[in-house]
Amino acid sequence: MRPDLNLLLAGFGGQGLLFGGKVVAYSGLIEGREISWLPSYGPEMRGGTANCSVCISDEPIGSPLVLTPNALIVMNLPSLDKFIDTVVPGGIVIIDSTMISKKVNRSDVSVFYVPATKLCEDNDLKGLANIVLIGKLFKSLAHCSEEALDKAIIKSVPASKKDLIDLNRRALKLGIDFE
Amino acid sequence: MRPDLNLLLAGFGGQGLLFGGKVVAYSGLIEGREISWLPSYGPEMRGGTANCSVCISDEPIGSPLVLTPNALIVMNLPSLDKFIDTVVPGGIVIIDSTMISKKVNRSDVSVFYVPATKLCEDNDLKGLANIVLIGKLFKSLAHCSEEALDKAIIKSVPASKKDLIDLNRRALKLGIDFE
Amino acid sequence: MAIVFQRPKSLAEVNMHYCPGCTHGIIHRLIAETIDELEIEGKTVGIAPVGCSVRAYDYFNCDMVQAAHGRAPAVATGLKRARPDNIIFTYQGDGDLAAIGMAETVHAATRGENITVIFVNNAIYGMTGGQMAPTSLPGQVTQTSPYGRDVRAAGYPIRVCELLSTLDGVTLAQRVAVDCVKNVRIAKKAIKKAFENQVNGLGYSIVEVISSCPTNWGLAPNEALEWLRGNMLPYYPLGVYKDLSIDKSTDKSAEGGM
Amino acid sequence: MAIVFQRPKSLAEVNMHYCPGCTHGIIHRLIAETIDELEIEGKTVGIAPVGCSVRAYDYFNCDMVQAAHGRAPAVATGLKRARPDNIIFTYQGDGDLAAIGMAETVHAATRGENITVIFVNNAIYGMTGGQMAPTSLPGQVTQTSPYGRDVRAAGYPIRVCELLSTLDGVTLAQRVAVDCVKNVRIAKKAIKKAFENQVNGLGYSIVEVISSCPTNWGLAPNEALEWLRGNMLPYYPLGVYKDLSIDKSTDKSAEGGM
Amino acid sequence: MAEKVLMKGNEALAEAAICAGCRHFFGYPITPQTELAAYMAKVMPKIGGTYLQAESEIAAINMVLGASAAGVRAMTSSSSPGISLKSEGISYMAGSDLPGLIINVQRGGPGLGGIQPSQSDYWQATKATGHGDFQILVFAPSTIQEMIDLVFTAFDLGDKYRMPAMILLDGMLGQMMEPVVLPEKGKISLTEKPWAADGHGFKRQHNIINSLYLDPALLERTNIQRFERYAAIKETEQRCEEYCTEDADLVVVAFGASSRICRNAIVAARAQGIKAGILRPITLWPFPTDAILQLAQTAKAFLAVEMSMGQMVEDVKLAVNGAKPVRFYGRTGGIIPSPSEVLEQIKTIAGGM
Amino acid sequence: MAEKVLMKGNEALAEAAICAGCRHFFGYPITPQTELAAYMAKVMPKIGGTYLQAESEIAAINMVLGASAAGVRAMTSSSSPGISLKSEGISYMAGSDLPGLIINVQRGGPGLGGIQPSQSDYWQATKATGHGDFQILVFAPSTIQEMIDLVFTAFDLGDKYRMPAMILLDGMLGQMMEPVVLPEKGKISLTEKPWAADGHGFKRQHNIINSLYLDPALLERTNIQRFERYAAIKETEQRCEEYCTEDADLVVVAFGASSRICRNAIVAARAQGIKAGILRPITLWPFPTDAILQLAQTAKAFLAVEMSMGQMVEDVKLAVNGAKPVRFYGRTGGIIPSPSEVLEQIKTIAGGM
Amino acid sequence: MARITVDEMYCKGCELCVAACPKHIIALSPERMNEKGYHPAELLNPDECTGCGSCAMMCPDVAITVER
Amino acid sequence: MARITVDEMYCKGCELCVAACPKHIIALSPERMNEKGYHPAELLNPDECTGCGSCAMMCPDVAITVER
Ligand SMILES: Cc1ncc(C[n+]2csc(CCOP(=O)(O)OP(=O)(O)O)c2C)c(N)n1
Ligand SMILES: Cc1ncc(C[n+]2csc(CCOP(=O)(O)OP(=O)(O)O)c2C)c(N)n1
Ligand code: SF4
Ligand code: SF4
Ligand code: SF4
Ligand code: SF4
Repeated sequence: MRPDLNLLLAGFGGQGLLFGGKVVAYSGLIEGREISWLPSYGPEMRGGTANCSVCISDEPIGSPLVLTPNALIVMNLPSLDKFIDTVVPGGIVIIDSTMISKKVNRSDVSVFYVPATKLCEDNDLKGLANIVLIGKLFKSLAHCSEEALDKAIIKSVPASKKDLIDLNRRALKLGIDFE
Repeated sequence: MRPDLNLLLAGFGGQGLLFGGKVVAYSGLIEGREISWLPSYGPEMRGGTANCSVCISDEPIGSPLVLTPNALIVMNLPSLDKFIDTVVPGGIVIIDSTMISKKVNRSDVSVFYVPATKLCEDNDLKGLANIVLIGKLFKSLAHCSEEALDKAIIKSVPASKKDLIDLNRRALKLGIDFE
Repeated sequence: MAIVFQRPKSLAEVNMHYCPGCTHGIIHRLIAETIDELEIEGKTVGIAPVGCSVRAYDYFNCDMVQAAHGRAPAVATGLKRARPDNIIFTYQGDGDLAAIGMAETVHAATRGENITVIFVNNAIYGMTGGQMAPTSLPGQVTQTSPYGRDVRAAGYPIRVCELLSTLDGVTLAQRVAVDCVKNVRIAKKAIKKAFENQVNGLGYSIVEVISSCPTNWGLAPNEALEWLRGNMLPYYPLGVYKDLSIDKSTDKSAEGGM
Repeated sequence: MAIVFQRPKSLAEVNMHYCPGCTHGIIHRLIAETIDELEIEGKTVGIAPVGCSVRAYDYFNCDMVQAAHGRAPAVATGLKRARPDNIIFTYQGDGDLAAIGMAETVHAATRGENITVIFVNNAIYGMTGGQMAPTSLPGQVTQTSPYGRDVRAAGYPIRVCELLSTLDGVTLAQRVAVDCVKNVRIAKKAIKKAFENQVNGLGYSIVEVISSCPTNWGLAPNEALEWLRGNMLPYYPLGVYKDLSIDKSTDKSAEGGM
Repeated sequence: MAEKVLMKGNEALAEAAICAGCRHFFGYPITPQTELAAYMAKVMPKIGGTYLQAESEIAAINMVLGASAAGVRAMTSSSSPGISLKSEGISYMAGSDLPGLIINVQRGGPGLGGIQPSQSDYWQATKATGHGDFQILVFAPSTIQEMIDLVFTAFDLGDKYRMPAMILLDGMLGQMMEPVVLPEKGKISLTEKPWAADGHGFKRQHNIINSLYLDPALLERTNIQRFERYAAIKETEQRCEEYCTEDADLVVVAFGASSRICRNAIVAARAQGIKAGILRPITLWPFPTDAILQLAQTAKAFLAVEMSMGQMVEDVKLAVNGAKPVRFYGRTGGIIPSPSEVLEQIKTIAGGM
Repeated sequence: MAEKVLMKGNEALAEAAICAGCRHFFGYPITPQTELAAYMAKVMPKIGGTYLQAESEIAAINMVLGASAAGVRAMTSSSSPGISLKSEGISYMAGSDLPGLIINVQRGGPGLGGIQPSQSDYWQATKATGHGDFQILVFAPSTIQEMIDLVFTAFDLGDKYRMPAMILLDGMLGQMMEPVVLPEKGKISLTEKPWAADGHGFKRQHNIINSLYLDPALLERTNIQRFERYAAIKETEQRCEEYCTEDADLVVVAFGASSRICRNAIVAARAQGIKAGILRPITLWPFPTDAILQLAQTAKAFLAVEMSMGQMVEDVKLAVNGAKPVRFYGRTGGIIPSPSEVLEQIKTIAGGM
Repeated sequence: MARITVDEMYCKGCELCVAACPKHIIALSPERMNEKGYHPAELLNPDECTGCGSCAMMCPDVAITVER
Repeated sequence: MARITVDEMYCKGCELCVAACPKHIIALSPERMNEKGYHPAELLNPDECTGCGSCAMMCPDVAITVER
């Protein structure tokens, strides 16, 4: 049995966290696993917080709400402060360090600082920081095959925006390659 | 203990049955007895049927709905047909014989035929047939004192229509005197 | 001798429960005649409101649906969207259409729903025993305006045709009365046009019929018609408030029914 | 140097949750300025609607009541009847006022309730994520009119000022916009007049404010104002649709507030 | 003692409300409660009060909400379909902790139903007068005198606990006349309402009347606090009347109109030597669970009699909790059961005990 | 087998309804069900169906009533406050014997409440979706696949029994995505509706869709006949799913979102050697009373877990009828309980058994 | 030659036809009373009837048939 | 002499003031970012400010104080 993934993605609304979560969810589905995806947003249309729970498991998923993630992707400070203590010991935390300068002081989790927003700006991939961070997640956990991840991108991008697929692939690679 | 009165008044809407019932009810109230008055009408604003239940008793009144009257006052044929069989044996039935030509063939009840509408027309008391019939009721049952009945008339007529009191008194007398 | 006037086929052969002299009956007849003349009984569905005319479902020989108080336009919308080929009419009193049902009325109108609305304005709530209606006149005594409608406390009457005429979705808005032979004939024409518009897919048509309520006005039937003429007609001027049926029938594509 | 412009006192010192560039904030400010200038904060009670401005109760320093979707005019009526000396205003979006709340709106208006209604028309349902509103323009793409508002299926937009102007109870009906400095100044005047009317007991006043929703229109804030000018203003002409305040203030007895 | 006068239930309710200090009535006409509104329309203008005929039941309840938010005693009245329309507004009032009196003169349902008396809105009144977790106080008078008294209680407890109160009756009680003694006017003392939105006058922070809590934790806390109040009410405010229950083998449970009929049946049953009694809930919420549980120790069976297809019977069962059998007898659609029908039921059950 | 796709609950409901032959959707926007309407707005115009954004929830339900009266499959969706507004209309539909699908994606209440998931409209759905004596079918899916399946069931049974059906879910299920297999299109056979008001075409007597019965005896008869149908439904249509209940000492009863959480808790409890199981009602009305009564013979205690202050627990108690203790654990206001909280409850109760 | 027939089952004696008749030849029957208790309308002077149909046009209960 | 002050707590960087300023002397700060993650507006050229208040008139977040 492969290990469960209980992923929480958190940040501002508009940072593409829900889409990122969808890519991860599809990567699980493509490998025939049980998955769930659950968004949660504040009442603001813009500028509010948004987060997304993704579960991947070989067992049917009970609660789709990830309260104690074993992987956390954060893209703003309030979310880091809010969720950092919920990560289970041994879990991983991936931080967009362009958006968050603070450092985590927990030693029982692995923390990765990825300047995803900056990387995207530098590479003409504006708005794809979310995907960079997912690249990093994949790199750290290898929760699915690279092929599944690629298919997940294809599945997640709406049919009308096919041209975005390649941009997403490039962002993914930025994250995978980032040391 | 005085006997209970369970009176049902029935006829068309507009024949003053509810008012008549009110007079009877007040006559009981004035003598310190328990009383209830309950109207029931069909959905039509005009020309429908209307009936009214009045109970007078020395005990608290349970159901105010008179299903088995010991006194029935009827002013139209459909009501006579509908209710004649509900009168308890020994009860009395008072019929406006101007409105209803049919005769009752029950021998276990006392039936009085009073051409109340005609009497009123003849005596310039249009619209007071109801009260004539109540006069008859009083004459037959003596369910209250004559004084109480007079007070009941006074109580029942709205303050703004004081001049009606005497007309009602006259109608009452017509009923009392009718043989 | 030949019969030149008789009960229309689409009117059921039953005694209507309306009070003696209540003009609801005339309006029913005009609708039934229209249905007969347009030969649409088989595809007409009428909607009875809550009000004195609630039992209209027993009086027309077409299929009928009884709607909740004020919701006839919404029910009509559902019926029409489900069966665009059917002819749908609502029959509504002033309480129904202009008080509780105001939102549904305005919106069915602005949507240009391809339906026919017969609006019976008798300036009172008939069925519930004579309360003030949104169309009761200033000073009018009713059960709930016992000292006469005080516009400062109870507000002003609503002129429905004027109100709805401001909406782009409305094809026909006409006010008629059934107080005399002449007006009844005009009313018939208006009602017929309102149905024809629907048959032709021209959208929302409303005919407001100034009607009497002898019972709750406390008047004899003929006096009631007198009162109607003397009091209601000045406040609710008869006439065509909007009529796009000619424009629309020449340019069906732009506004046609759905 | 002296301060010539600053945050009005009646506006709470909190960050409003509106999206960047959403003109709800401007309208809030104009109301707060008016309350300050008329010195009525202590007796004003505002009513927040359901819509993006639902949290208006946190933004004004006067007493506030949060009403059910569309029912602000009814709540306002209750408040005003209970405390005629208080100054009651509602703040409502187009979904709130013109869709679900249409009946309450028309009736508060026809009653001539002595209240002030600030109607924010942004041609969309903001809070719920951009559905078609009763005021969405023909052809406008929204979440629930993804192919553009098809007037044949979804009906025509409602012009609220025009509609309400037909009602005798309305004292002031004016449409303004907050797309540029000049219009904001006009809007301020209108809003102030709408409050003054109430203070003077003149009855129902409504100011329709054409406003932007950059988020759900999918435009940058300044682009949104551009779109507003180019698309909304032609459909919703600015101006005074009805103003009886002068007539009424000279003849208070006839129409005075209750 | 003041003189007894004959009064219709609907009119007595109106007069009582006025005596209890209510000066704001908002309603929409519906049978069988029209006399109530008509009475208000007559009296309110004369005493400086407000009678306002709203454009709908929805508007009416929201006007009540507004007036109540402003701190005055306010009320509305309607009948079954109208109460459904008020349900969102009632939920808002509960969620905003606002008092206010709602009268439901029930008629037969569902839908347009009929205009004859019924008790088939029991569940709506006691479990779900709207969406969400909340309760309202529900009173079920059975005489016109009691109606008058309960109008006072409803206003007082509503103000005390800051929640809506309903008087649930039926067309029979609304339209019948009985002798009543009217309360003396001007003897009430109204609760202070420092929370009211009536203009802060710069004397306090501004008040907010609101039912929105975007933070679920806050909404939960608010709900829990409200339910603590409900728990206190359940402790202290259960009311019922018992008749011949001390030694009763069979306890009939019935409220309002049907309780009157059942009382007749009990008298008849006793006359025939059957040990029957009646417990009449006066508060439907809080339901008099404690008294029923108590009787469950001595009684052998219960019989719920309702003018519905069976709704309150579930609350009786919940109270009895399986200890004794609970039977049901009901009439619906506007039919009032007769004492003799109920007696038949009593005899059948007694026979099987 | 068809390919699995990821789909949001709200969208899956919409797609399922379309597959089930529904071409008439009438709604009014409200969170958290907006995706459903948006989906309909996108698809309906392309397949010749009707998506109509009504002016209000009231209009929407009455449009459903109209379309259903005309004989087509029609539906609406909303969330808690909107359902209150629909309650009069739902009562009319029930009273007129009309089918129609109502979706309630519940959020926290009362009043405006919040926009987070909740189950606090249980009573409203199962006891009093409006005034008068009536029931509607209520289904509570717990996965998105089940949502799809139950949409079909709801339409089919609604048509069969001529009554409204509700799918009661919550914001969590509405907005989450799970893999689903969509049903193949065009494989449905729709019930004949000879009663529909769709124009008699001179081929039959005219049809009347109506809920008014001025004669109480007739209204009573109609109600009784309807309740006979209800009784048949109670016999045959109760549905639930059990997990680990065979030997369970403690049976958790939970539906929808909370049942998923409870299932996690049961797994954890079993891992700790606690004999716990779960019964998940799929139909809330008819409530799976029979299955619960059955378990009451073997289980030592029950625990109802709800996202409310406690509503379904009463139905559990009524089913168990005092045979075993029934406990309650709930969160409200939009809070979803965590498996560990539920596990704590299970442990406490198991400890005391 | 013309004639009206009043169907007494429908007539409620409202007198709208009476007022509408330009020839003033309709009146309620002083004696006859129908099932519902109304005195139905009747044609007083059949010879004068022109069959104009005014009465029928105003009859709310559609009780009148006109022949000509 | 005139001056505007932008309260950065309120500013959401919407640029309505930027467009409203007749002197074109307001811009979003390219570097600074407030707590909510917005680049607040700032006065580029204080000397040119006439204190006309156009910016303040258009600021939806009432972030601007004008002195003159
Ligand atoms: C929701 C609801 N509210 C109120 C009523 C009671 N009611 C029945 S008819 C009616 C008004 C009737 O007036 P109108 O629409 O003017 O028709 P009319 O009877 O005058 O023809 C009312 C308020 C109801 N049945 N349902
Ligand atoms: C009874 C009810 N129906 C629907 C909703 C959901 N809802 C919240 S805000 C809103 C509409 C908002 O649009 P609008 O009134 O135009 O204001 P805006 O957000 O655009 O400022 C709706 C439908 C609700 N809360 N209550
Ligand atoms: S009450 Fe009035 S409207 Fe109703 S039937 Fe009688 S006269 Fe006509
Ligand atoms: S969604 Fe639109 S209306 Fe609402 S705050 Fe944002 S921009 Fe303003
Ligand atoms: S108008 Fe018709 S109902 Fe009236 S009296 Fe003449 S025939 Fe009879
Ligand atoms: S208008 Fe106001 S919120 Fe917008 S950028 Fe300028 S100062 Fe900031």
